[in-house]
Amino acid sequence: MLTTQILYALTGCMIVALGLRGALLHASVLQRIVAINVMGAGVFMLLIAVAYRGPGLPPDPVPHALVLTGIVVAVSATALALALVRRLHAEQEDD
Amino acid sequence: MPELLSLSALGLVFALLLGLLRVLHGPGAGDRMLAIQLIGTAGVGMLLILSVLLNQPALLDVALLLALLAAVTATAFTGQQKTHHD
Amino acid sequence: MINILSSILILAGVFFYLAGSIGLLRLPDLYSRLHALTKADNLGLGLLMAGLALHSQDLFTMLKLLLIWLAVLAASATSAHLIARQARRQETGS
Amino acid sequence: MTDAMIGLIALPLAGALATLLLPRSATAVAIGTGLATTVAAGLLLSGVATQGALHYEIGGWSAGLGIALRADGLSALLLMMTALVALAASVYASAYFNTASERARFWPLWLLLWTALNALLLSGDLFNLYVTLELLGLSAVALASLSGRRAAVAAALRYLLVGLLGSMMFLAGVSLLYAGYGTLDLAALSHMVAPGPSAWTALALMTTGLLLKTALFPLHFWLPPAHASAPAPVSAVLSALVVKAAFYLVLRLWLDVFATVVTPAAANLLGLLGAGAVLWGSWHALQAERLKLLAAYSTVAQLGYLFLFFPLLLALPSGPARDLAAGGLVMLALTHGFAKAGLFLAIGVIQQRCGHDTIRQLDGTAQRLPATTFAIALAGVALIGLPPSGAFLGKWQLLAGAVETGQWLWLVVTAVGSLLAAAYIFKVLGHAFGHRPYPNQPVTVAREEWPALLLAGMAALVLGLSGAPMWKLLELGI
Amino acid sequence: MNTMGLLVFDGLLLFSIVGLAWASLATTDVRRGVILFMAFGLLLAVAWGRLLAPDVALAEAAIGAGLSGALLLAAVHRQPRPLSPGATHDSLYRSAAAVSMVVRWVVTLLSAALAGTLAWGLLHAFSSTPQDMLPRAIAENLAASGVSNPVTAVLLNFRAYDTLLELAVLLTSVLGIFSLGPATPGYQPAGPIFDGLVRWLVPVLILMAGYLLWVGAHAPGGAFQAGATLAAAGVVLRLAGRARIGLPEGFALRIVMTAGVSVFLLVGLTLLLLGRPFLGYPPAWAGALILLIETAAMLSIAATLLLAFLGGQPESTGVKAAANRQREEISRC
Repeated sequence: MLTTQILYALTGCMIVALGLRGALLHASVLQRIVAINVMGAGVFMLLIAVAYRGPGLPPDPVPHALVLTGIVVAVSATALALALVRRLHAEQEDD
Repeated sequence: MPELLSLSALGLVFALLLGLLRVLHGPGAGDRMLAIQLIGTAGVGMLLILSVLLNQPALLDVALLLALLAAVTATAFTGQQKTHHD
Repeated sequence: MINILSSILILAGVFFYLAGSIGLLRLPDLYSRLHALTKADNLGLGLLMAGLALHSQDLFTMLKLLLIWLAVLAASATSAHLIARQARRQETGS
Repeated sequence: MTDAMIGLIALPLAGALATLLLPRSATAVAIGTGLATTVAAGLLLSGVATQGALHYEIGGWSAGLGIALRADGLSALLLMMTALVALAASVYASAYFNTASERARFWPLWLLLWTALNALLLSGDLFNLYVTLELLGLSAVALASLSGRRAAVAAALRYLLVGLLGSMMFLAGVSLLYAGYGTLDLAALSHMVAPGPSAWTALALMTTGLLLKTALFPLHFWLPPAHASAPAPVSAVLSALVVKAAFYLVLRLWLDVFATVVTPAAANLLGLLGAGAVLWGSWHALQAERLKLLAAYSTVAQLGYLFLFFPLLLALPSGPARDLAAGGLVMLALTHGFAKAGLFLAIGVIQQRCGHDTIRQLDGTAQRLPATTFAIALAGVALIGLPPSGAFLGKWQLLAGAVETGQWLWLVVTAVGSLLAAAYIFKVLGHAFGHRPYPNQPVTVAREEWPALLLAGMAALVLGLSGAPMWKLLELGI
Repeated sequence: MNTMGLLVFDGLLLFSIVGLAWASLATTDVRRGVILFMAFGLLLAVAWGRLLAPDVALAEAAIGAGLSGALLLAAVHRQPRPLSPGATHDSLYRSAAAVSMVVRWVVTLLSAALAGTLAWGLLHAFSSTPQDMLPRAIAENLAASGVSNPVTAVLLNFRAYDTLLELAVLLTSVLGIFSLGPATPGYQPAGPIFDGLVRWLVPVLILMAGYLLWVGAHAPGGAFQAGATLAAAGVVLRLAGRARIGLPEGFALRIVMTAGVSVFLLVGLTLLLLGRPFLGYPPAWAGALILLIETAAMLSIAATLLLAFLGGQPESTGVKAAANRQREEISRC
């Protein structure tokens, strides 16, 4: 077992939990969106820790590719969510 | 040399931690953005050191991109949005 | 010789980083923090880079390091200015 | 035959691009794409029927290194249902959206949703499934908010956030499996997965994420507002297909990939949640004052029935009895898909022709829109589970399995749920019949009424009579 | 000393990262939360570099620390009323603001339980011998993939299908954004100092994008990082209040938006017609085909990310009229 890998993987778990808690408890939609992004970052940290093979060894490229895809998907979802929030506020102002 | 480099990386993390205190305390958004600038330059410095320490030349590109994007976020912070009807 | 020189430069760089962040923490208002920080971390990064450039002894790496330093220098100067102006605007606004 | 698998993904995707680039002929392009995709689904179904389960390695890289597409009886049947429902809803949508700008916005997203459904049902790779789930979620949210009304946008936003939370949990489970077994290929994993902390945790995370997406009680809170405020063709597909795609994944994971890991206790928990969904959803459907909300709550209930099968399937020893129960499950899922899509389309017709969908004010709808009212009645037959609908066969197998394994609770739940379903369907029909004379022409608006009628007829009449060949196909599946 | 030093470095870096994640979610001031989230992204880029994942670090620097932050900050600026600390004006979730202490504790415990179980599963997974068949298979087939950077080989060859669908996800998101209304009004023209920044930053970002695209074949980089960098250039122009930010209009815009998916799909289907598997590049052509796909993908990614920042279709006169019509339709219903 690699200490570095475990250290980062456990931190990833903590970040996932922090994000989940924020996403469930926050009152503001924007904060919920931030929380879901934090949760995603935690999962990405898990994946990259899984890829790590130790100093000087080439890491597994597959999780890196998965995280790259995940980052782009996350930013797409965030952008759509923010557009929905904007539309909602615009409707509120019209009322 | 590796010892010196990891020691320097530690020094930068300490600088970063001090900057974090300012981020948390604020009090204004300006103070926070300023502290983010510090975290940015500290991050750039760490990446440079890690690039030599871990023998990863590509981290120099990451450092460059981080430096450039730090400027973008600073402008995002200060940009003045037009109101709907002007 | 080169090794010693580069070590000294790197350590000096880290020292300025630390000095800058202590300034950020201890100085009383935004503007003095701003001045302390921009000077300290630009200098810190510059020294660090000079040390690493000496260490690498590779021309392409040195050029890239120089480019990064210039980018940080220009970006932090401008953004510090923008932040200061924004802060001033908010003060007068409120 | 494997080309049909590529066609099922490439055709709607290419169609989405074409409708985006040629907005003026978007409707024609989209209907053409829909027909071609349906043909591809038919080819795949006949291919699976004759040759057994198929698989295709994209890029020629062996599964594991690359991504494999897989189709067995279960996925081929669901792909066929997807194609028929989506095609009927497409024909309906071509009449439903009446401005050019609405159509230009609708068709590309619609075809992207179809792409996502097909890609999900064909995927044989865990991470690829995550990407298809996100494509499905984002396109569904974009379509649900299409009207731009406040209620729709608010519901879509909640739908998106819940969906993202679900995807993140799913992805966390995927990471865990990759850490433990070093592969993402479902077929390889099903041989490697063994009971233990990492498999349990991964299954729990992925299942929770998917249950959020399939809206199983008590994680259903986002569904009724989202499905009730979307445009009618979108509601139809959301209720009939999108939630079922997530359900399909739960089924695939529990009975296929993690078959050695799941325990009867865990399956009982799913069954209990399913029972909660049946009772809670049916009760609220009965209370609903608007037709669309009634249909949405009924979806919550109908999904509950599907989860009642899990404890049975785990308790039955593998053999003909278990195969029949699995067949009943698929039959119920298919019937609900057709019936609910037909119901939502019929409600759409009423909403557009009468200007509202309030149940109390339906007075005389049967006389003004006889074909549509008949479609609602047919869909109702399937939702209640009366013979000769497919749902009757499905529920019959559910009851048979419950008797065989002595799990009497599910029997009671099914009976109560069916009674409540009968109550809410007859409530609607009772309000729909007025006292005026019937017109000479039963179908008044062809392009809008026929799709609903055909889908509901499929659920109530055709599926129930096609049990035998379907059972045969499923033996190739689970 | 060296490993020990790195271990302490890891610990402190992770402490800062968790601290920032916690702080960004603990505040009720949205603006503050977003700023802290940006700092979080910055440090993640350092962490990815530390774990020898420079490809991901590049993407995180461009997207996580850069574009996501810009998107969120713009959304905060747009909020109808300034959010005073402690108060929420969000009627949608007002009920959530009143969640009782009990709910708070239950959710906290649930989240902690999740972290615990996840960690439990992971530790078990790590304790078995690492499964290295996939990295080995990649190393064996790298020569036939057309590129020498293994991450690019996975993204654009071995798992190219994922990437195709991912581009479809981006397209879907922008189409959804388009259907929700017109673009945001834009920004005030920049003052002289900001303008000076724009004058050198934009060309440098464009050069950087080209460099990342080119270098991606054999070193960390590629279409995503390049596309995000290019989008950042457009974001800077937009923030500086420029009227032209490098986006085409009308049909040309739709071509650019769809270029990534279209080229990808065309290449895949052409190969199918030539008797090869879908997306099965012939090894001799793989390098060139990947570069072609990556170039198209970069343009699409840049355009879609920039459009996401705009929050809608850019306003040409025709679109503006259509948008107005759309608003009327909605108010009529």
